[in-house]
Amino acid sequence: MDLRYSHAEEAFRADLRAWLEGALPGLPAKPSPNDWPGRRAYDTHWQRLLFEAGYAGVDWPVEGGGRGASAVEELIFKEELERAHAPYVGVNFVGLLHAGPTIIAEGTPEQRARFLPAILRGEEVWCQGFSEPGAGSDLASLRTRAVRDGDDYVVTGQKIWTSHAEVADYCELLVRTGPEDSRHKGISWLILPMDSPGVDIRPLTTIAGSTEFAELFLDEVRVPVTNRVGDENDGWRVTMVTLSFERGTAFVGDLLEAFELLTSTVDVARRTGAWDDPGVRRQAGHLKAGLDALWALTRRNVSQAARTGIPGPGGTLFKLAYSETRHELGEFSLGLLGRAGLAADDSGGPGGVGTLPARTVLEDFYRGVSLTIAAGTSQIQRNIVGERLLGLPKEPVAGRPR
Amino acid sequence: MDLRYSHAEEAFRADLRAWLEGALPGLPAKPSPNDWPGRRAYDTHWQRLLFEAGYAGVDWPVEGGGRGASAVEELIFKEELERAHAPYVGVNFVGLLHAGPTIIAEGTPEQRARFLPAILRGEEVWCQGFSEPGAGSDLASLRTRAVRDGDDYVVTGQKIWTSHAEVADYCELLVRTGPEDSRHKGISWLILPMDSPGVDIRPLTTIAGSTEFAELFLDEVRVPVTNRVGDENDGWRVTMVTLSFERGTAFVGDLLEAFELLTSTVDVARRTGAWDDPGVRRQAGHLKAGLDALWALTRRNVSQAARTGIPGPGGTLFKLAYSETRHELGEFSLGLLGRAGLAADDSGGPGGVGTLPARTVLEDFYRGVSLTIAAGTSQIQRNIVGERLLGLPKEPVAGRPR
Amino acid sequence: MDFELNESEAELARGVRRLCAGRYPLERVRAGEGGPRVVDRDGWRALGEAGAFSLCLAEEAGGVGLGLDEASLVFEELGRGLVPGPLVATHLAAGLVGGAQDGTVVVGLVARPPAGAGALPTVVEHLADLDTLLVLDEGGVAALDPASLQATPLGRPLDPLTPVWSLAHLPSGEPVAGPEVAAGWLRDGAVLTAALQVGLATWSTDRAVDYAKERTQFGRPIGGFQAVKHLCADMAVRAEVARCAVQAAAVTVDEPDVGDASVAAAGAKLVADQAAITNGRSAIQVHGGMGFTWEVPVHLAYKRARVLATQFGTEAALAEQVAASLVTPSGGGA
Amino acid sequence: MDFELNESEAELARGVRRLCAGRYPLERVRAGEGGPRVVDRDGWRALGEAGAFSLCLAEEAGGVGLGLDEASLVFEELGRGLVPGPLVATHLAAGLVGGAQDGTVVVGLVARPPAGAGALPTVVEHLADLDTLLVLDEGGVAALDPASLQATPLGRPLDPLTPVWSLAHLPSGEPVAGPEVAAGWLRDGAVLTAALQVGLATWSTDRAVDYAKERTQFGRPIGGFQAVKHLCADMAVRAEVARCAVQAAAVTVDEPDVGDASVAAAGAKLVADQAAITNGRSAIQVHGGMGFTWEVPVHLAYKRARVLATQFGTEAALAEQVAASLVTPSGGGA
Repeated sequence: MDLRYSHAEEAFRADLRAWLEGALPGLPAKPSPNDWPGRRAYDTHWQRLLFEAGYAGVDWPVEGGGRGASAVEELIFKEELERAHAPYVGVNFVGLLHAGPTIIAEGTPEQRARFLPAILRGEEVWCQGFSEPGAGSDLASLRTRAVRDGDDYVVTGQKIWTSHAEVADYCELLVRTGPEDSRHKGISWLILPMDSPGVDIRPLTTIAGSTEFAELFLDEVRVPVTNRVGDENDGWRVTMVTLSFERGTAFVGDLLEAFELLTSTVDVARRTGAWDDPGVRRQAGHLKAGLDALWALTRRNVSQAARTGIPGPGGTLFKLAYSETRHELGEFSLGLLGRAGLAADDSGGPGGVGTLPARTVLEDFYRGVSLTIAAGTSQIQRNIVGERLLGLPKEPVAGRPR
Repeated sequence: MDLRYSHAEEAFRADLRAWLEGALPGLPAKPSPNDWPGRRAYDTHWQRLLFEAGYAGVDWPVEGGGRGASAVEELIFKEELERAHAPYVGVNFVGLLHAGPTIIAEGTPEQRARFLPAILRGEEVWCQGFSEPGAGSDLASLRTRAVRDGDDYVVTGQKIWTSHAEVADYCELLVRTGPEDSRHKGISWLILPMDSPGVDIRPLTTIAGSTEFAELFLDEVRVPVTNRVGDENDGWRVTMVTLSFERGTAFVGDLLEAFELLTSTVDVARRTGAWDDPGVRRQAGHLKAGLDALWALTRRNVSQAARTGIPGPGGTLFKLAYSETRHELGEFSLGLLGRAGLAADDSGGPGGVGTLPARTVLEDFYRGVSLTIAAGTSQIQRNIVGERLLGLPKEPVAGRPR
Repeated sequence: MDFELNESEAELARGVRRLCAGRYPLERVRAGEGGPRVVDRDGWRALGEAGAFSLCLAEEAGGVGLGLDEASLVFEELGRGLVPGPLVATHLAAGLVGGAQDGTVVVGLVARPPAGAGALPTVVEHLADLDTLLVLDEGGVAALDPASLQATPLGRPLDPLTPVWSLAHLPSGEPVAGPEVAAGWLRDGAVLTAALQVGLATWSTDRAVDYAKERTQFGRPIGGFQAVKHLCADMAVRAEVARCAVQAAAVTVDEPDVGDASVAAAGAKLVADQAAITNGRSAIQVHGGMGFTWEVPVHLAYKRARVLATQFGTEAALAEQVAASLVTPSGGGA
Repeated sequence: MDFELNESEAELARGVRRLCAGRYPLERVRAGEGGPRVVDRDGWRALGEAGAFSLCLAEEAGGVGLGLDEASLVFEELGRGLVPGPLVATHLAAGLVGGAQDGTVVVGLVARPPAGAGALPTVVEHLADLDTLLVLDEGGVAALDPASLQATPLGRPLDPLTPVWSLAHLPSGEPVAGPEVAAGWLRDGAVLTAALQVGLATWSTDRAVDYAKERTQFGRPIGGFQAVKHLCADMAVRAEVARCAVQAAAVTVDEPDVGDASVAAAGAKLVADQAAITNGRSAIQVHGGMGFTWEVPVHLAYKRARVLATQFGTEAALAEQVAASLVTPSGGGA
């Protein structure tokens, strides 16, 4: 076990850090949170800068146009961007982390040539059409139908939790091409151009007041068969392949944000005098120890991925533990803010206790809620750990094959 | 809603308190914890005193020889005994709280005349033969078989968690008289004389080091058919009838002990200086508030039972909440004792911090563990609340009827 | 002793529940989301007519002359109806601020924060709706004209139905009551706020249970899975334990010989705050992704519970107060 | 960076696991329950021969010359084997007390409690097995002859494999090392004790999972019920997170340029203590009534975990230590 970075890794870090120092001051002002066209412009500009500097698709294989970096370099990349407060991947999330890697692995040469460069250059934005109102934890029960008609599929159905749909050019879409009860075995993976007739986008507001997500209503939308990635009815496997691109670094930025939130909460506690209370200090100590442990688990997961090239079960373990720690951190921060946490606007300012991180605390607090729900509730994650990692029996499923 | 006691209730309390003040000083010294013959002598002597003073079977109906007191008077009875540190019901537990009430409700006149007076007078001791090694949470799967042979049942099987078996005269025994897969519908309730040939008792040590329980091995034990209470194969209903005697007071003594433990823990904290720590004080405040809330729930449950004569769902709610509070109390006490909690013997004594309640804390700590397991694990209790109280669907059961 | 609702208490609770259903259906409540004003004056007067603010006021003073016992039942129903506005403050002000008791004026209340370099800012709820703002401190109660205050509205309030303002300066105001009234208000306000929390905790439980019965995944209702079922069971336990604690505290205020009312009030709020917050969180969890949408209302109870937890005693202060009772001769035991 | 076991590390762990299986089968370990002596001298020497006590001692001094990294792997296995005795103390004493390193003597350790009216008594583990008792305080390390002490055996020890004595008086002893060694021991002792806890947490998980697969209720293995399955899943998560924390702390001690080793050690023990205790408790719960019997061994891991949590820093002290790092420039972030 070695926690020291190699010379090559340190050199990668130093180069990146130097580039960030030069690139970040020239960025335009950040657009406001719910200004999606503004955010698209901002995020794609940043992606273009990364591309020009050779940092686009740092974790993509070289044959896909990426840098082909190791999992450790990817960790360093995310760490340095977060520490420098560089822009988040933003609207490029689905293209860079989901759709792109899927097309690299399963797309035709034509599909690769057509879609990958535009993602890397920040020219085209993707969204995800996986979840449905009736298919949350049980993704295999999805009902959006695609019926073959000549060289097209005719797609009708409804999707939910489609992020950045308003400003996306393409959507990675899971549809049912097999019989209604075909579960995992009748799903196909399509590339849906968002300007196709019959696509209707309705913004969805989250409990945090964000309009990042939308519902997608698809009414007899025609998608060329050539836009299918992988074989017909093989979309479930295609989707799973994408997951194998995860290198244990999915939550690096998030975790570093949590360290920052803890630090600023401790700062508030010192200013209000709450830090004189040993109970408060002990809570902070527990949180710091918990986050440090999760940082150690991240390094373990990244090291395993770097060795084997495939993700271990560590990601699921991480998410379960992290959700809990993040929840406790949210409670701690909100508790110390007291009534100053009754709104995201800062009620502090000069005089008294000074400025307060109310916005960060509240956003973080909603983030804590979403962590236990998004991408598989904690309940589903525990099933996965119990069944796949520990080998405990599955639940009997009433009435349906699994 | 009224929390004041009526004049009659206050008079009952005053009489009882006066009697206890007179009776308790004359009791012999308590026997050591695992001296079962000694404890039988001690507990039955106490029961005899209660009987002579008119306090035997205070909650039994008058027609069963009891005092026929209301649920509120029963609450007062348990409260006063606990406050006066009177002996616990001890080896008379099964006779007074389970077997006796069952015979009152379902026994023949002959069975009542034969068994009830001896229980009330402390002459005969009962134990319970319900649980089996293979039938814990799933009591209806019990396998001890009783085969009719003339006027006898011939009983073969194994029981576990039989308390005070070594010193018991009779055992309330659940046996399978129906076919193997008859579940709830093939069970009968028998009175087993413990001196019958073929009864083998093996003491079972708990994690607390107590030998209160035993395993019972039954090898072709003959039990007269006249010892059956209720109809053949109707034993499940007979058992359920007993439960309806519970008046919300089952945990009164236990809860008052928890208050006492909290008080003595706070006393330790004040002596060590830990009480100067606001975090410690807040924990104590939470525990006190939690116990007070459980005391309020107890009064609610007792009031409902007093009005309707039948227990509501409050008992299950109580046990779930109480298990959790008691667990936290155990952690709190053990934490404050620190290394003085490494043995039940008091390492304190004169000088330094003074005497320490290590024995109480450790016993309480094991008590906290048993609370989440005995008489239905917390998991099973949550099923009951979810299904019976909230009407949520039952789980599918694989392979067996329910 | 009979710690169960008597018939008139049960009827009172049913009556308020009907009133909330009629006057405060969820769509109407939600119409005010995000705006600076959330108090519906007609509804407020209807609450006043039903006695929600005058229940504990003596009959001679034009009130109903009942106790905190009955008021806690009413406030539990108001909590369950997600009724917005400064309900507790207006109730406490009845008899002291003209029009409070019959719901013709809306009265707010804020505790004066300690001054000093480390002091957190003064945040006031519902300012735009208020006719009078009362300020509570150890010395007593003072009245302020809300229109006279230099207040900054705070954007993106935690609870969209509890708009908030920050005050750079909180004037001393017109004294209207002394320290004894203030102490009584802290105690009664804690009980009534805790009653609102019990209502919220119950509402969250009901929503979660309904959804768990209706939503299917993997071919069966999610309420049949233990993970969901047990979340719901724990919610039911929390709500019921908190209900008993709050009602016992209310009765203790009315019958002071049965216990220490201030300690009972603080303990009840501690338990009820936690029940409402945890149940709110669990209700979102049971709803999965739908619980994370603004449209599904379960987040409202969670957010309201968080707001109420900052009023009439925070966790730290309440726990300290209860702990203090453990080291005085009167405080031990049940 | 490669935070995974390399081949020699993995082989070391496997070797110790084999040694424990051969020398310390559970029946043999349990034979000592409740007695005043639990150290099997042959087994102790076998551990010494395998390098369990001399791993971190320099080769010049007759040790193996490896780091805390390797030692933490060894101690995780010893924890998993429920091996009783003062393992950490004897390891730390290697090179300072003759015979410790090869397992021919048994060395105990106790932290000197602060004196004063409110001081808790001095409790010492394994006294009857000890050849030397070391006493640790801020000033350094001192040695005592166990036979010279006025000690009272304490009945019904929490862990039947950790007999304890109380000392009315703890003499000052013979100084054998200074404050720097003492500080290093506190740090390394925390890491190695935490490693034992990781072993216990893992053992508890394994026992629970095995039982959940084998025990049937309601016609199917209880591990198929979410309530049990999720208990087990949480156990696995806790054990793995704690393992990573402890191994990272061990590596940080060996490679001090990667972080603050003392903070990492304290944080790792905080996390590992909690994992071992909670997993111990959960393993009992999964076993239901059987878990409450003395015969089924799951209670042993729970009790041992509780004992270890009182050594090399309690929860309060460790949490304070980690918290202090949040207010110094070096402490923030990962």
